[in-house]
Amino acid sequence: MMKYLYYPGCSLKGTGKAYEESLLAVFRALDVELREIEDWNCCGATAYMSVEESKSYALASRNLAIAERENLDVVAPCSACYLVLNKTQKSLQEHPDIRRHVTQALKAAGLDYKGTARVRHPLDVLINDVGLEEIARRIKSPLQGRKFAPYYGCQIVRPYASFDDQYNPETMDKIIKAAGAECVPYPLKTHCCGGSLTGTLPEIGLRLAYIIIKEAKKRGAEAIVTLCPLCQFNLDGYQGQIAGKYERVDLPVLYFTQVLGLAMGLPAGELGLQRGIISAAAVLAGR
Amino acid sequence: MPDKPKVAFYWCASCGGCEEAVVDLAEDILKVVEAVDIVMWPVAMDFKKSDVEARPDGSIAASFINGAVRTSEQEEMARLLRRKSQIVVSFGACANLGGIPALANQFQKEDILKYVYEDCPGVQNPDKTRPQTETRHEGRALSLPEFRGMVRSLDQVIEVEYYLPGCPPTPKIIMAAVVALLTGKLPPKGTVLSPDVALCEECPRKDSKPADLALAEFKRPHQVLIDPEKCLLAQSLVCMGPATRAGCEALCPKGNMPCTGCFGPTSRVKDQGAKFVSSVFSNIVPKDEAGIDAVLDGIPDPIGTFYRYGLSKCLLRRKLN
Amino acid sequence: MSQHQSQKAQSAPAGFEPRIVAFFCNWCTYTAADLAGVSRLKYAPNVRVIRVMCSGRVDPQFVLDAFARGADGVLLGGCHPGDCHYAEGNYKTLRRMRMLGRMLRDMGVADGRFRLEWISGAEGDKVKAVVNDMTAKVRALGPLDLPGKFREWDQETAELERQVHSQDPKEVARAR
Amino acid sequence: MTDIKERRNDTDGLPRIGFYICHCGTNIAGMIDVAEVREYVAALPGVAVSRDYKYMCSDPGQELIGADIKEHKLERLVVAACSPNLHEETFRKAAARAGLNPFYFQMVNIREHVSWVHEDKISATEKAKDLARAAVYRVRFHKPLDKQSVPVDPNVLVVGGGIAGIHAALTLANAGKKVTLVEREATIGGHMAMFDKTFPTLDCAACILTPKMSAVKSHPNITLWTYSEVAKVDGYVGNYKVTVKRKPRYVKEDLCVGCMECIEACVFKEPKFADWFNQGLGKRKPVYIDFPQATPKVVLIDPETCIQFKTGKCKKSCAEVCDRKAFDFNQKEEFKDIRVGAIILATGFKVYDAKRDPHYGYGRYPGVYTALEIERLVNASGPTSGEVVLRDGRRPRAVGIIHCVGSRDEKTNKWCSRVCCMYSLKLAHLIKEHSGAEVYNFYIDVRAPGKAYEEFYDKLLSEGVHFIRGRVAEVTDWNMTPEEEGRLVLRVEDTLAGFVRRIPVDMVVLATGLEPRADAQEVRRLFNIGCGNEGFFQERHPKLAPVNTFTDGIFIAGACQAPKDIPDTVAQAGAAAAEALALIDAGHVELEPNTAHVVEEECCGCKSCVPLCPYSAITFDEAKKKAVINEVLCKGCGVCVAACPSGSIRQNLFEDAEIFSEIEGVLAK
Repeated sequence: MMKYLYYPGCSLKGTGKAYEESLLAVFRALDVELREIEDWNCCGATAYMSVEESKSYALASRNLAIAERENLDVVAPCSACYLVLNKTQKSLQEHPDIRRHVTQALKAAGLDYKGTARVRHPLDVLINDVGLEEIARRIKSPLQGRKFAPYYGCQIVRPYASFDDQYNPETMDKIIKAAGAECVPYPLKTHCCGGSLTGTLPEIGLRLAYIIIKEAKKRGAEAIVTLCPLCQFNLDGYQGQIAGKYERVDLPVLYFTQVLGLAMGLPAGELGLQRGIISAAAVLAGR
Repeated sequence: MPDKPKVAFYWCASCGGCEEAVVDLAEDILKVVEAVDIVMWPVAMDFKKSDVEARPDGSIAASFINGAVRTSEQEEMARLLRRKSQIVVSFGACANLGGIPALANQFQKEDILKYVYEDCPGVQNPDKTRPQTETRHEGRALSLPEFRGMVRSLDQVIEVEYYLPGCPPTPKIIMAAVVALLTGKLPPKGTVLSPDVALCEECPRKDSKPADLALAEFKRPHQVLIDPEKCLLAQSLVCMGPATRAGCEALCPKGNMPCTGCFGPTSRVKDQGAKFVSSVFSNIVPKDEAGIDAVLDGIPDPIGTFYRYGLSKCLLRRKLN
Repeated sequence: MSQHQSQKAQSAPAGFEPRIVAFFCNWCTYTAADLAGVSRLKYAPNVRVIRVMCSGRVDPQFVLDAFARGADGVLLGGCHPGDCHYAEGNYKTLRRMRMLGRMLRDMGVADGRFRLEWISGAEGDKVKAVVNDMTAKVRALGPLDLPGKFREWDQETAELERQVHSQDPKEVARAR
Repeated sequence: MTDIKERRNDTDGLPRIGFYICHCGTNIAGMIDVAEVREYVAALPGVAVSRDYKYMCSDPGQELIGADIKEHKLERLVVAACSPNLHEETFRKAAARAGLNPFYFQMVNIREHVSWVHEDKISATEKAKDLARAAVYRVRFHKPLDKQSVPVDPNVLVVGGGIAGIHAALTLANAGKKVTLVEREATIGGHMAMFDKTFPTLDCAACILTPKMSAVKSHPNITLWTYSEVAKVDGYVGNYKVTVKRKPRYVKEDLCVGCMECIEACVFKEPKFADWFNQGLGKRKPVYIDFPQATPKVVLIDPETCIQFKTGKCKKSCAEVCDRKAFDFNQKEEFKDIRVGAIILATGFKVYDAKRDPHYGYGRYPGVYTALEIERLVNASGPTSGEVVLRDGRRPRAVGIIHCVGSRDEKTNKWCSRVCCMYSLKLAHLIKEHSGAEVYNFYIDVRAPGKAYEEFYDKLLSEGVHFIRGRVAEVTDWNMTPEEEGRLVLRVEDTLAGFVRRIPVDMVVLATGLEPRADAQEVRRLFNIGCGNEGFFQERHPKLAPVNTFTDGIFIAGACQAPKDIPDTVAQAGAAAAEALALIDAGHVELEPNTAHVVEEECCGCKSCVPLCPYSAITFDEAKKKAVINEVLCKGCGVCVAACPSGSIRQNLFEDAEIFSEIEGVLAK
């Protein structure tokens, strides 16, 4: 049985609860063990990184140092966590002064960072460790005729693109296709969802989110499928305001793990499908 | 009848094998004894240091001195014989190159003494007593030679005219040297009395050496079932033959063991170990550092391997610290 | 760390300037050193370059001999892997010098004293960087001074040499 | 000057050395105390004369040396001056003129390696002394040597049949030299044959190229081998032995007259397979010819698509219709050996693969083309007979040309490909002319440094072609306005206007850059030359030896050396031909004497050296059981010398004794 350490980060315990539920359900059903890292803390995320870089590294590396005690890869489903943890590893490897600083900080907590743990995205694990063949074998009720827009967001491919193409990522497309559904040709895969601008500069943020949703809908997608809890929240949560400013769009925004779970025949309730602000009922209809 | 030439034999830091080699001359030894007067040979005859001291300087035709030089006593005897002899022949690998004793040059004197008198398993020495050069006992003074900081080849202590290589030199080259001395047909001073070409020349396995060795690993003799016909290097064994002077007629390869280099380098080479490394390692298979290192790992003790007999003559002379 | 450094600094006498012997291949590293000159790059004056056609001409004996004759460091410069003017000479260098590196370590020659660098004919700035870096590191290691060590080691035999040579044979004979 | 010693016993029986230190104006004397070095060296053993002079390389400087050699019976010469790469030869000749063997000389580099790179006079002077002493110690061991002179084979091999190779071959052939021109494809012509017009004059590429192609074919001094590749190169300057692989065309070249009736007769009624020459925009049959003016005009069969090769069951109507009986389905590849004195490499470039920039959508959006595809589209003999139409037959209303695709880009290729700006202008003009479309150029900056190039740019501006300065972020098909509907949109920051724009177009042209050929590394190893960091062949000197390589007798021309346009390529090809001629017409070459040799009586026959030689100069004499070095093949690297475990190989000028004494000298204090 494949085993990984699981670093949820804050999103998967909060706004991204559906992501956690569906991820854990799918991995369980695939006989892949995800064990939550004990006593994990905030990854530092982008906000902290832009305020105080060195503390941010120390924060992130604490998680890695704890994870290193076990000789397992770390799965970080949230794009922000995934990016920050990877960036931390890279910086610690390349910059001895940062490493020194972090080592000192960790020492105070009785920890030591060696740089041995690999930080992986669940997509990477599904495609490269589990394999599409195995996934296909587990599909019980393929989502025949369903059309989705695969939306990756920025942090999974920028600045590093460790397991997929930077401009035209395709790993999630493959999962969606394995689930029996269709991917609409979608050139906005890695465009900005509006990010935190929806909060700070709503005019720009909303417009960006609107473009993403409108184009998906125009291309015949019944839902946007994403892998990032921040994108999901942005695209799902602001459709009311978008309706006020532009037009009604009403497009569900799902996690790829929910789509895969459905195709694997897992019950919708276990996949958190009831949690979306825009109802996924249309997608579930006829199942 | 004129006096027969006087000859001395002496041993310094050595195993006694060189003495055996002289005895190994078998019947020929009688011819030698007939032709010369032996005036010193601690292993076989009862002469004293004072007997040698009493001889006029330069009165001994030739002294054959084997063994490396580790102690003040060996130094003193070497110098004494030098003074009394017209010709000094450095006899055997230890005298020529430092030999096996010189492997101790990888350690500091203090470390050696500490190990031997304190740390070595089986040693019971709670007072940490060490031998002293001067001891007074019941009013009498006893002295022991000084243990020097390093092992030296004979020519690092005294001037030497000729070298007889080998561990030990073979009867054939000893006899040839004796004949040359007796007949006065002597090569230039400083010559090693053995062919100035590498061992492969006389090795029966020579033809089986492939042009391109391209070694991807090294093995030690106990790790392989050695093919008795095939070039030993081609069997991934470290055979020092190509970097070692000929003259032994490939005794070890004939005995199914790789050459370990006891005859020392040819006259063109200053440092046998370095030269061997330059040769064999230029052509190992990997090109990347990790791959190269993996091959090198097959030789866990490079100094002991490439300087088995020659550490005193390594250009660095000893481990520095 | 700082303690370690101060120990090193203590072992190096004040004003110590290391002498480093370099073997540069004609086609890449020697040319790069020429280029550094033409570009008027300034670097430490501690390196003395010996020109060889290929780094593959450098016999490990040369490295040992340079140390034995008083070099505090030895630097080898060759073409980058794959760019050797003689196709593969630098790979041969790399292989034998990696073994030599292990032997030097075993013989107590500190790591930074022997260095192999790939410097192409276009990398005058790398000559500067490498020379400066190596000079600083060897300076911190202090003098190697093997000729001095050889003299020091041989002092222990000097006294005895005088004694044996001063023995008058006549006196010796009388004593008997 | 100081301290002239008149007799050999003044120099302790050592060879009498003359030492000269050059001021090089103030280049050396400004940083090194030359008088101090002179005095210091004068006192070294063996030194009979020690002088300094303002410019040693000047005629009076050389004459000074010559006079001293004669007057003071000097036996060795040491000059401390600039790099030996500059003036070693000068002083060797000065020595030779005075009757001293030129190799009794050693040069000390105190300019490039000392005065120019150091700032402290005292330590610079000390370093100069150390280096001078090393040379003095070393030169004692020098031996008199002769340069070996070998005859040069007058024939030349030209590799690559693009415009560079064609021009070089014709130049040499016109000078009366026998040339073999080897081309990998089935026809010569290279990339230039694919172009429609050439910038800035807009003359038709075919009109100026095809006469040269047929001149190659008909020239009595040129042997043209197309569909062939160099497989092996042995030998050395003036005497190369080259093995050429000739791939089977399945048509006998000497019998085919190029009537092309076989193509007509092929069982495939319609052309079905993507053709290479038209960048896959056109189709061909399994039996085909690349283009009407292909040279030689000989058809060939592609076994990958031919039914006979795939099933063995074709009625072979092609062969039936051929009254010359030129078809031979059993043709095999052949290897031919030729001997040449010089080789010109003109292997050209590879067009950047636009798929490496996925944000430009090449391969994803049918409306995105590479520039080379457009060359074929605007060409009258191309797949659309010169009509600028999209893949679906529509005529584009607007066309965007993106500059610097795969050039000047940190992520792909950092270099400027030099031709893309100009060909983009040319294509803009041609597209506008052929289709009347609005044309937008998206550029970083327009580089037009050539004769009449800037004027051409001006002309385009006046023609109403749009220029938007900015790097295009993406080519996409999501749209925001009805105007954009169903079209491609280029998103770009217009850095002159200062805002982000969306420009809808119907056709996008990617101005792809020039790259080294995919097999440039293998080719350079084959010919033992170097590549720069970016992978183009390395010239010996960027300014003074731009067509020479570090391997004597091998020259480079055209875009294999770096991206360049046709005029520069032709100029370089002519230069390479002239260099080859200079080599050949000299009749012989002198080889550097720094070769290695095995001392037979010292060699034990261990063969350690044999595999180390990259030039197979070392062989094993099975009768004598000794290694032997062919000194003509030896290039003098010294790898075997360092590796001979019994020290039985010597290298002239780099003997162990010479290097050990140099080490001793540099460290003796």
